[in-house]
Amino acid sequence: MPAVGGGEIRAWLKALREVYAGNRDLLTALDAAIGDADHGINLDRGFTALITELDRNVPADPAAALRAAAVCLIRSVGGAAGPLYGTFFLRAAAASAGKTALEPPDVVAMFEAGVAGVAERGKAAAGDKTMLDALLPAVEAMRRALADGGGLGEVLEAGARAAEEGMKSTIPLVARKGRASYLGLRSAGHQDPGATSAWLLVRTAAAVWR
Amino acid sequence: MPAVGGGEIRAWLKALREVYAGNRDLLTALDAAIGDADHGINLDRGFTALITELDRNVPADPAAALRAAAVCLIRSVGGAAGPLYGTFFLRAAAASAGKTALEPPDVVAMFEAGVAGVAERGKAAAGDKTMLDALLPAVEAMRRALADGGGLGEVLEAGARAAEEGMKSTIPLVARKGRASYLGLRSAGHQDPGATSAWLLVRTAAAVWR
Amino acid sequence: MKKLINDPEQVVRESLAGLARAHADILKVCFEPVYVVRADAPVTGKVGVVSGGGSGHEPMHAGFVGRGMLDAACPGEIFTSPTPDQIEAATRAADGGVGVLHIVKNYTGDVMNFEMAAELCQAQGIAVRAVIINDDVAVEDSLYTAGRRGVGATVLAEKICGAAAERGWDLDRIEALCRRVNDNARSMGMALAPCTPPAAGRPTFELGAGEIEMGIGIHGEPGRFRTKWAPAREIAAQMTEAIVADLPFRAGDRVIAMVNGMGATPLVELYLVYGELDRLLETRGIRAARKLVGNFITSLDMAGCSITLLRADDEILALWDDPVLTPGLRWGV
Amino acid sequence: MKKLINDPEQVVRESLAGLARAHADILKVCFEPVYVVRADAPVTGKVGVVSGGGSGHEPMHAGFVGRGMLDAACPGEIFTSPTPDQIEAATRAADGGVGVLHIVKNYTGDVMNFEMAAELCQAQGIAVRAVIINDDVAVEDSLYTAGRRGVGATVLAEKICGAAAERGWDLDRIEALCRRVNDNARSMGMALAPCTPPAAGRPTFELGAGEIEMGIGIHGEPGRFRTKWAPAREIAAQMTEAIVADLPFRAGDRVIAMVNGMGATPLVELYLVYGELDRLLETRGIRAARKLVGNFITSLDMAGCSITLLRADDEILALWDDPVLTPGLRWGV
Ligand SMILES: Nc1ncnc2c1ncn2[C@@H]1O[C@H](COP(=O)(O)OP(=O)(O)O)[C@@H](O)[C@H]1O
Ligand SMILES: Nc1ncnc2c1ncn2[C@@H]1O[C@H](COP(=O)(O)OP(=O)(O)O)[C@@H](O)[C@H]1O
Ligand SMILES: [Mg+2]
Ligand SMILES: [Mg+2]
Ligand SMILES: [Mg+2]
Ligand SMILES: [Mg+2]
Repeated sequence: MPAVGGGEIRAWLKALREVYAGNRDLLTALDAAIGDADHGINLDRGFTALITELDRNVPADPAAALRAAAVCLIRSVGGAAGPLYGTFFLRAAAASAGKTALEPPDVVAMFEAGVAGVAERGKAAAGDKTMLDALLPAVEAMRRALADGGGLGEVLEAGARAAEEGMKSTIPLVARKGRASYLGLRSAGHQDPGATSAWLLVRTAAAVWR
Repeated sequence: MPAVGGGEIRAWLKALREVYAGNRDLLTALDAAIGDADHGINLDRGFTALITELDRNVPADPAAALRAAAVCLIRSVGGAAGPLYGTFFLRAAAASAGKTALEPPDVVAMFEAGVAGVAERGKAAAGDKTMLDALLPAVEAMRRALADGGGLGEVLEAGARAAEEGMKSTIPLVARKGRASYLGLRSAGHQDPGATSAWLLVRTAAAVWR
Repeated sequence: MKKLINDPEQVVRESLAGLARAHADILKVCFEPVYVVRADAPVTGKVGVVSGGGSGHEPMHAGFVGRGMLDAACPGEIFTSPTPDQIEAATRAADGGVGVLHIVKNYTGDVMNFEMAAELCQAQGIAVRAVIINDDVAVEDSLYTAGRRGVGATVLAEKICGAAAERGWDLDRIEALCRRVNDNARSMGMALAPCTPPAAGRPTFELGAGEIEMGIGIHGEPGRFRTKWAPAREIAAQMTEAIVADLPFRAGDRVIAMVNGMGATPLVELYLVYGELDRLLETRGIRAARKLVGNFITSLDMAGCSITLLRADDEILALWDDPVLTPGLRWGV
Repeated sequence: MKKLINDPEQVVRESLAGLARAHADILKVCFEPVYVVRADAPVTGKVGVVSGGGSGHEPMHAGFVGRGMLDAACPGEIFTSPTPDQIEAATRAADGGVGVLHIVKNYTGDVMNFEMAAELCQAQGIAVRAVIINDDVAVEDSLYTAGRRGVGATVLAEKICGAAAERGWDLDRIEALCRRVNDNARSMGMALAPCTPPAAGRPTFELGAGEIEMGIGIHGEPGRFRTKWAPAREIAAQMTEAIVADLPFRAGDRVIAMVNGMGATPLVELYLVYGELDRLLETRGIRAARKLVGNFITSLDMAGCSITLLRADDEILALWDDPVLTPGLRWGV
């Protein structure tokens, strides 16, 4: 695919809705182990609301679609994931402002901005056993793939692979942020639900925009 | 045995304590099916208290022992069984007043008086699926056995057999008194706990005084 | 069985000890025999209001002892009615010299024990009147049975008669008031899950994953029939229908409406049920003039709820609004 | 899963609808977005006190809206913190022109959503201060973690700050008071059985027949460690020891002592636990000057309890005794 326009962003968000609906129980079960058993439910509620919103008034350019996503998720997800993913899309929108279509470097910049927003909002760092453990390596890998002259497909594939590894890397970790941190050592041995939904976020972009 | 004195009454009451302790769970399970799962617990509590009492001050004659039982059971059993068995022993004591030892006719008179008391206190009739369905046939059979010239042993044996049949006869009955009556038709098919403890009352007398 | 207890045989006494420590300003607990009495009892010249029954229904009855409600309560063992000596002692402690009302739930055991106690008290010159509460529409009534159980109406009767006593009404008038409350009140309960009495150690009945019991009492007894789980809307409709049809409650009636939790049902569900009930009453032109939602007459850790409606006139509503200061019910002070 | 609900997705809204019908004299419920507000809000010239969080903890928070406590509450979905638009709307509705205090339990989600809402409100010229409640001694604190959870102290802070606002204190002083309450309060909770969120449909964790969870939070999370069931005496001693040692509470301290039920634990057990707690405090020379026993900050149908102690001075005790009129807490009126 040449570049990512408003239509592609909408396609990504709609695909995410399907993906989170399909993984609702998985994400909720992961959250039950070290959280409060609602992560999948929260995301499913949020993205379902988002799709209704997107169908009501179709945003033209990428920034508009991303901002619509941000506002809707902040309104409807709640919990920790709401402000975090909401901030992700808010920053992603800002980074894409004024562009009718995103070239590969713009796509990477969009993810970089979004992930930076998550880090600021949640004040978490790599290794805290959060969604950042999937998101940080993902943007890092995208940057590298882009530098190596990769096209959008390679760039996103690289990001998705890194996100998956980052997600798996949360299993042995002891949580230092979020609800899971209340479990102390007992949080080790479980995959972080947010890192899992974050991997799905990147992987779906790769799948939809290949 | 020739006649029933204060010692024999105490022996009966002590044996009853063992019997109800041993059947605590059975009686409670029967009560769980059509009542509130406490009949065995109630009787066990009452007769345990009674034995402590009897050991503290040993009543001389039958009436004194029976009255001590009445007062103690009324104090400690509670529920429906408390006033009912309490009244049984109160009336039994009255019927035995002034006698140092009870001859077979006196024993039958004692049971007759006690059972009449239960009927008055509870206002139940034969076939209501209560302890009376074991007690009424028991006194009836004792009377007959006595009339047929039976000794204490035969008289009590006859009473115990009739009580057992009466107890079994409660299984198909629909309860018209007590908690079980709240179940309506659902009370059918279960043996009445009070009829069961009443059968044990008579059977234990037969066993101890044979 | 996992419970916050020490010894199954000591639950009632140890819990009452905690009640006494938590509410020394309101009540006193006596142990030989066991009864709970207003801290300032007896109130001379005031009719005493006494109730009691098996424990396991908290806050009823001990939690309703205090100004404007009960002068004394006699808690029996779990689900086992109190004994005559307890009731007698409680009655004596509550007697302000102008008589005592016994509010008795209609259970064979309670009725017989209160009867025996009343005889003992009258023998000592204390004027005692007993009113039997029997508001449970789930039980068919008949001369040949033990009759209907006393359930939710007991809570309302204790509040309303307690207020009348506080106002200085005499025994005759309070007795008549209590009968009026009972005659105008109807209740029905249901269970999603049974309860586990500490001494028994196992649930009082088994319920399948998708089953509920309709028409349960408050002693862990099974109900009148077992049916499939249904949405709260349908369960509330079934109970309301049975209650309204029984009195019957009519358009224009004002009622005190209680949605009571059986012990293990969270408030979020009870308020949802109240919403359904209130809507159902509205469509029938019945007005919920006063509302009570929460755990008032429970069955240990049973999950489920009961609904009680009391047709109320101005006098009953005024008595309802009078100040009450007890551990379980408090307003106006 | 058997519950008194209609549709798992609608539980919160339908329950709030029932709350509104049951307490129209005290509060109003708005649905777009969802928040609960005092019937007479905004009270001009009075600081607004607002709290909120996931639902499933009833009566907290919506049940504490009313005179002398909260001006508004924003209930999120079950166990899910409310969203900024809800919090913003509630804050606007509670603003009497002299600022609004946000009482926020320390959960990442709650903190972030209240933060975003505060930014929105301040942009509109409403003075907002947030105090984070973090009283749970079961969680180790550290700069590198999310820190301690906010639990039982939230109830006490809402009552005490609500009273101060009613007295006309200004925002600075109420904010300082809220921090003082939080700094002097400690809590710990335990579970005998997990809870089942309606939307999830299954228990949030599994517990063996003889096992309990010590150090649980209020969202069905597992606790800090799992251990064998022990008598209430030992469980109460463990929790009290952890709480007292943490502040530490000292001989001569006066405290407000709360024994809180997690939702499915009967009052008979909670009072038994209170008795144990009161005895333990007595032996340490700590005086329970005020007591609260019941369900105040729950976790749906979880079985278990939590203990909260607040070291209180005369001022805090006086504010505690001030009149409060809410569905969940009421006295003095
Ligand atoms: N401070 C934080 N920074 C980044 N991510 C976080 C932070 N706190 C929690 N998360 C992520 O949020 C996820 C939980 O989201 P969710 O269950 O929807 O919210 P809640 O914990 O409020 O129920 C966690 O698995 C974790 O990945
Ligand atoms: N009116 C009555 N007359 C005679 N016996 C009765 C009556 N009511 C109940 N009973 C007997 O009492 C038994 C129940 O006793 P128990 O369980 O100790 O009391 P409760 O029903 O108060 O828990 C029943 O099985 C029945 O045999
Ligand atoms: Mg979660
Ligand atoms: Mg029984
Ligand atoms: Mg009983
Ligand atoms: Mg959550």
